[in-house]
Amino acid sequence: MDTFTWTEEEIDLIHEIRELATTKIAERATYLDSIGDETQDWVIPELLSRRNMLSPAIPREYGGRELSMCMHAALVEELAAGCAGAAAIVVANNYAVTPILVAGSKELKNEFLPYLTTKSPNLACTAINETRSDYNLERPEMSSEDITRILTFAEHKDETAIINGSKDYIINGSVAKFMLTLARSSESKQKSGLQFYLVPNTTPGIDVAEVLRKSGLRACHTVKIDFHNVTIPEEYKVGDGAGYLLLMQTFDRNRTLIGAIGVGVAKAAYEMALEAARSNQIFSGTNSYSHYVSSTLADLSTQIDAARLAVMRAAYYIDIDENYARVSIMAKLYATQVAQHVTSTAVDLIGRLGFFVGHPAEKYLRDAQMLSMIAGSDYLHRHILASQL
Amino acid sequence: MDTFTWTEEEIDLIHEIRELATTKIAERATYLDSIGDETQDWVIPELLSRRNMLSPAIPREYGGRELSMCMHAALVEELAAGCAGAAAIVVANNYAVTPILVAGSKELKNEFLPYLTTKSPNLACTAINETRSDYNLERPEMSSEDITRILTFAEHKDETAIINGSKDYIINGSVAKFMLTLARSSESKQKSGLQFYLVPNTTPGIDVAEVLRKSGLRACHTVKIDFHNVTIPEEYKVGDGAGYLLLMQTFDRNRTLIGAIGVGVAKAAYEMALEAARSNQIFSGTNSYSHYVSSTLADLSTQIDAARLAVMRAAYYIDIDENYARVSIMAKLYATQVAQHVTSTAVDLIGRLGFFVGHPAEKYLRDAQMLSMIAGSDYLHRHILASQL
Amino acid sequence: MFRHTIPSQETDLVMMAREITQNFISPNAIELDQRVGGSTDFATINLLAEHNLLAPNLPSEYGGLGISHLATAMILEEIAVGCAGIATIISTNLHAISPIITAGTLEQKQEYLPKLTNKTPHLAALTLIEHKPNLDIFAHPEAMSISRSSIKVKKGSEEGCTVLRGHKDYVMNANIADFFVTMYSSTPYGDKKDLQVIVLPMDTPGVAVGEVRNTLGLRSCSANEVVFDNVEIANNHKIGKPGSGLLVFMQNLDRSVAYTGAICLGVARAAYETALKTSKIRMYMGRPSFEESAVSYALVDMATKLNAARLSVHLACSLIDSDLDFSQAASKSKVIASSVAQEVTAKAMEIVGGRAYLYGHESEKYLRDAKMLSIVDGSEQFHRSLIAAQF
Amino acid sequence: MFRHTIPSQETDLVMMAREITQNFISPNAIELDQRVGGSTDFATINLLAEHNLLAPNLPSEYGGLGISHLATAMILEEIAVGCAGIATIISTNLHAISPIITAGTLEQKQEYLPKLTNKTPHLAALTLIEHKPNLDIFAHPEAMSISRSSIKVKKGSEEGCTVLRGHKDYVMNANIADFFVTMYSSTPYGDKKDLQVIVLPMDTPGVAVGEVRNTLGLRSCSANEVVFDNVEIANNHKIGKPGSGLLVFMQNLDRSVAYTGAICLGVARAAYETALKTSKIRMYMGRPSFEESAVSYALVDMATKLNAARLSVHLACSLIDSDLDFSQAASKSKVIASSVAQEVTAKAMEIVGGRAYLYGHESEKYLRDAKMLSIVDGSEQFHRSLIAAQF
Repeated sequence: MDTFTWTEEEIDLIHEIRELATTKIAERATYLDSIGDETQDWVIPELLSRRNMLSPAIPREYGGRELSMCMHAALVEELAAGCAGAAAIVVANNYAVTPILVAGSKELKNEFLPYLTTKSPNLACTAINETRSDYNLERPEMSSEDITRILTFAEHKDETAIINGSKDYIINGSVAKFMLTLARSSESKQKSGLQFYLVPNTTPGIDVAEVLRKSGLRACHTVKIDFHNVTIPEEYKVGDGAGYLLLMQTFDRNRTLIGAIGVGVAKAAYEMALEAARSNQIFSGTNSYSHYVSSTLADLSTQIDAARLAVMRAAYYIDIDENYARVSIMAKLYATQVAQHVTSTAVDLIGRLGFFVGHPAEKYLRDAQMLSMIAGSDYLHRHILASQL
Repeated sequence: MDTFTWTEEEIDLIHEIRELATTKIAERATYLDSIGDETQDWVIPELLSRRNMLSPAIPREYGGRELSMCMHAALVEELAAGCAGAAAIVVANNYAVTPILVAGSKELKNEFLPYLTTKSPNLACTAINETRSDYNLERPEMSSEDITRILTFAEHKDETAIINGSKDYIINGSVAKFMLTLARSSESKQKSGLQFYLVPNTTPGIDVAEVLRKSGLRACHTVKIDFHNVTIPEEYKVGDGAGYLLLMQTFDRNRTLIGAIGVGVAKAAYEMALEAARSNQIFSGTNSYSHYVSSTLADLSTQIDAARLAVMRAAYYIDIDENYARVSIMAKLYATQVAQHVTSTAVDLIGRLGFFVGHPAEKYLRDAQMLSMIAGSDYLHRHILASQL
Repeated sequence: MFRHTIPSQETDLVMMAREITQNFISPNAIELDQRVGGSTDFATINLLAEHNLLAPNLPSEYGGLGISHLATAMILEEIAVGCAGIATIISTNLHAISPIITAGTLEQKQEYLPKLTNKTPHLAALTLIEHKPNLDIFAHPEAMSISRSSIKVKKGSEEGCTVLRGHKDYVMNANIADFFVTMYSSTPYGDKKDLQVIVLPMDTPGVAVGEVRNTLGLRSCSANEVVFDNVEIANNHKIGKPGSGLLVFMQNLDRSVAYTGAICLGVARAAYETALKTSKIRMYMGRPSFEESAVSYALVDMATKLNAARLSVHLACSLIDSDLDFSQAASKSKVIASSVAQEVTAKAMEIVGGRAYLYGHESEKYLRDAKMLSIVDGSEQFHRSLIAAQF
Repeated sequence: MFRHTIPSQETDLVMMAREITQNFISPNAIELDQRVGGSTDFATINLLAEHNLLAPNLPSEYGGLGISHLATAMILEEIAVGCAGIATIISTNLHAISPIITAGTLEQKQEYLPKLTNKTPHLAALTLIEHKPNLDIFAHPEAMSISRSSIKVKKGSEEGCTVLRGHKDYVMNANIADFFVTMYSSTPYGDKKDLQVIVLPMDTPGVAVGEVRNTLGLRSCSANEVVFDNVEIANNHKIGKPGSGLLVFMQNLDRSVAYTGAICLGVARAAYETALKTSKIRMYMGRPSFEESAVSYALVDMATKLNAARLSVHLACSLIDSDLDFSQAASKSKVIASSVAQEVTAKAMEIVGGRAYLYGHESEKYLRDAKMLSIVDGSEQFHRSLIAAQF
């Protein structure tokens, strides 16, 4: 029986992060949620960097914690129970780190990974999505467009790459130390033309074009960025020519962590509803709502457990390098849906107070909704998974 | 305010049919359900014919009750509360009568409609669906096939029409006095080539190819029929050349009645669950399940009311000849889904006994499932409705 | 009741409401939603007052349009398509004056009702249910607090006069109302028989509007705390006979809840229409997403449910208009409209995708408004209990 | 617990079960379902006995394979893919012997357990809960009858001996079992403390198998009435200490319910696979219906939920195997597996369309089996209560 159990140190770390998440992080997050996400706040990144939690999957040789994906998912869940936006900051870092770890040169690793493991906080980001001219009344001639339709272009000249284009929905983007940018390296419109470039934020030509004000996940600052003749050394290519595969791998792996955020938010909402019911003596035999409330909570808890199992299985498959694409999509889809259902039901159970700004239940609801948007819609995930049935 | 209210006579008729449905018809239906649907039983048709209820929409001049669609739907709901299969017999008759009423000649009406209004029971049917070679691994070349792909062919020769082909899912088919058969009257594969023919059951060449044994609705006998050189006078054409429009109209109008069957089954299941809860003192304050059961029942009752409103609105639109295609599809979709949800939940509420053959709740469950199949799948209805959004 | 039609002069009013909505309400809805701290759109309120739409079902003797409940619901749906919060300001008016209409004295009617039909807007607020202002506590207010009150009551100096101390929280329209209707219990945590509904001018000595409460949705309809500091309640402020409070409360909840149902319909319709429109222009895998049956069939289901909910709301209103038994139908209309609105707004966000999740996109607002509406005038679960009480 | 693996010899057994299912169980499933009146497929039972699969988790000292709960659940899922009724025959065995294993005396173990591992099949029946045999009455048996018994009890002639009169209804495996496990209350409608679990050979004087009960689903696992006509219960038939009945019942329900969850998985998987296969060959609007995203996305959701349910069932089994606290996980596995099975089988029927609704089509059987499983070993609502009892 290959049952997975945590070591004592791992359990200690989980408890430590839970403590951090539900106290200092949650407190700051509530404040950030109330003021909106116009600016990048550094309190949460600082709290995380002090525990070396900004990118805990980075190997020890670069100063990281070298966590397994299982452990990573467990900690992201704990962070998300405090604040889903804080967890999203860490996951965004991991998105950026993944291509470097998988396909980056030793030099790139040495140069950039340590930024994310120092005591003073640094962030990283991926610039992949593009705002498309999707809102077009006329049906385009070509019907072969797909998710990898990338218009940002990198021209190779004199051992440099010059990047032009525009990228959207970039978490951590405004302050990221470096940016993993997906661009076409040739005129080819095929998937093979895709290439990741590591763009340091000091490079001239990077402009924050728009700050995205989000309905939830406001603790993670999100922007749109324009690239105007952004020129980097050619060595900052990550994984020469394997851009599409690297992209898929990055998404497949990190999708699991989005699922973990879902589990964390759902857990927080469920525990709040349970606590509320307890402190209001709903479970005393005489309350006529007792059976209704308790069986609703039992259902929520059943679903949260199943979602956690789905996430953990995907994480485990990644750790042992089994085929994880399918299970990671399932984990993301299921956990996101559970998070949305649980947070909405929790508001109902908590009652009128849960509907007011400042009550955590109301924030959980908005945060959970956002999970359908980051890293691709549910429709898109179903589309990818359908091709693998 | 154009509020619809029943007249006193209408209310009396509704009560009369409710009484009939929940006593003699329900009793016979339980028996028929237990023996399966291998043969055509005449007890229920006889009970119906005695009240002139086999095709109550037929105008008075042909001996019918000339009911409005609203009244028709109300009575079908009552019949279905006793037995959905009995209601389906009546609805199948109305499917057959609709093209004649809409587009049939005076002679056809005089000759055939009175069969369905006599004291001795006669049935009618429509032969429209065809068993298609759908189960085909290879994707066909032509992609323009649609629901109206009819392969049955009628050759016109010497003032006769000679019909060859095969029709499936024919309720009342094995004994129907006459059969409204949809066939192509020309080589054209276009919709314009469709034509309804009235085929008397005495015509040689009609063979029952298969008796369909159904999961539910067993009180209505259903067969597959082959046509071998079935020769009828040319005058038995119904609505010359307007076959497709007549087909659409027949479906749009009668779809509402399928919705009414759904409301009836749902009502019966709901009332049984309510009665069971009452007789078991579930609603006494001390029962811990009280709130859970009662709020579940409240939900079911809310949905049944909404389904009835949707059906009645569609019926009313038909009566005042407003554009009813859209509302009749909505009525069918909504009522069918409500019926399936209510009957399944009723079994849960009634508990273990509801799971045993012979308990009405178990029959309601199976009957409600069948409603998704007759007159086209839910997917098909969504497809048609989507084109009208 | 198979179709609910209204006379043509009422239809004209509904169409006028639609026009006002398109021209004046919809364009400002997002901005109002994003203003922090309960600011009020007085321009729109003025406009509504000008058209006598702040309480359109008031009889003409009080200056109202005297239109049916059904037409009023239709107007609320139209306005809610543009902004559910504005529609809620009106429905709060209607709910507040309902006890006065059904149980008030002629003097009370003549004093308060004409305020709402004045060209200069005067609004009404309503606060019947109490809330514990403790964020950590599970407050199922409908289940717990109808018959409970933390407001301290003592006998006043004059005969029959009562003095109140305490506060009510989350009072909609409080900061803009001329008068408000509330309920107290003459014995703390006492019997349901001790409940009393009263109407008070906002400028009654001792009444103060306290802190603004920010809400998940319906933000253009502000909610505040109301503080009672030794407020003397003279007998002519009491509505209904002594001890009739619960009856008055329940009766008028039934009369008003279908309006909230109508607002749910408006939000759901707005979300559906946005999703439908977007699906026909937004590309997904190289073609408009509407051409994906996963999307178009989802829209079909949304439209189907929305229609079933609308019929339920209209039935409840017709029954009130026809003076038939409406209490079951009213509760059912809330249950179905509220749950359909929540489902439709969530699906709509999924269909719109991407930008729908950004703060300030209409789809995101619809979701919050629909969720918020689920608690207004009693949660779904509370209304299920009311329905079940008649089993 | 992130993945639940089993040793390769257990994997071989699971694969063997799959093979037996494909070759011998699936081909007869429809026919068995349609036979009226509780006929039993002895050929399959013989085959299962031959492979020692009638109680595969029994320790080897009693002749069993001694495999883990997890592997047993996997085997049950495989068999249920072919026929949920046959799988239920096995799970009924397992549930029946569970009280003997956990609370029986050594003599009881040695007498009864080896019967199930014999090459000649001997089965066990189980009837713990009572049912009122009145079709018109709402019987929420789990909520009402655990501690109630209509069986009349009187003192027997010998010391400690008890005499039972009455009947138990809907007893699965009754007509084919060698022995059965049941529960009675020593005082009618008495206290939970008066409950006693017993094991009795079917040929005990006074015990008679009565009428066959036809069920909505799981028809290849027959259910009968069992009549007690002055049955003397000697002390050596009693399981557990006097008054331990409820504890023994609950403990073994927890140990067995994940097996029913595994059977739900099997039914759901069969329905899903049939729908997937059919969607790729059935034409809809001129192309395989799988190419409609409404269909393929529905299949994606089915697969996703089925996987989440499977993980929950496997977790419960692993916890039992690891001797950790499993009672919450066991109830949760039933709740999720049973609701997923009902949802998946209904959606599958819709996807298969047309023929799926004919009696004798596998899809229609899956729906009935899944619905029936929802009540086996306690309804979802009952298990929600168990989960909630620990809040």
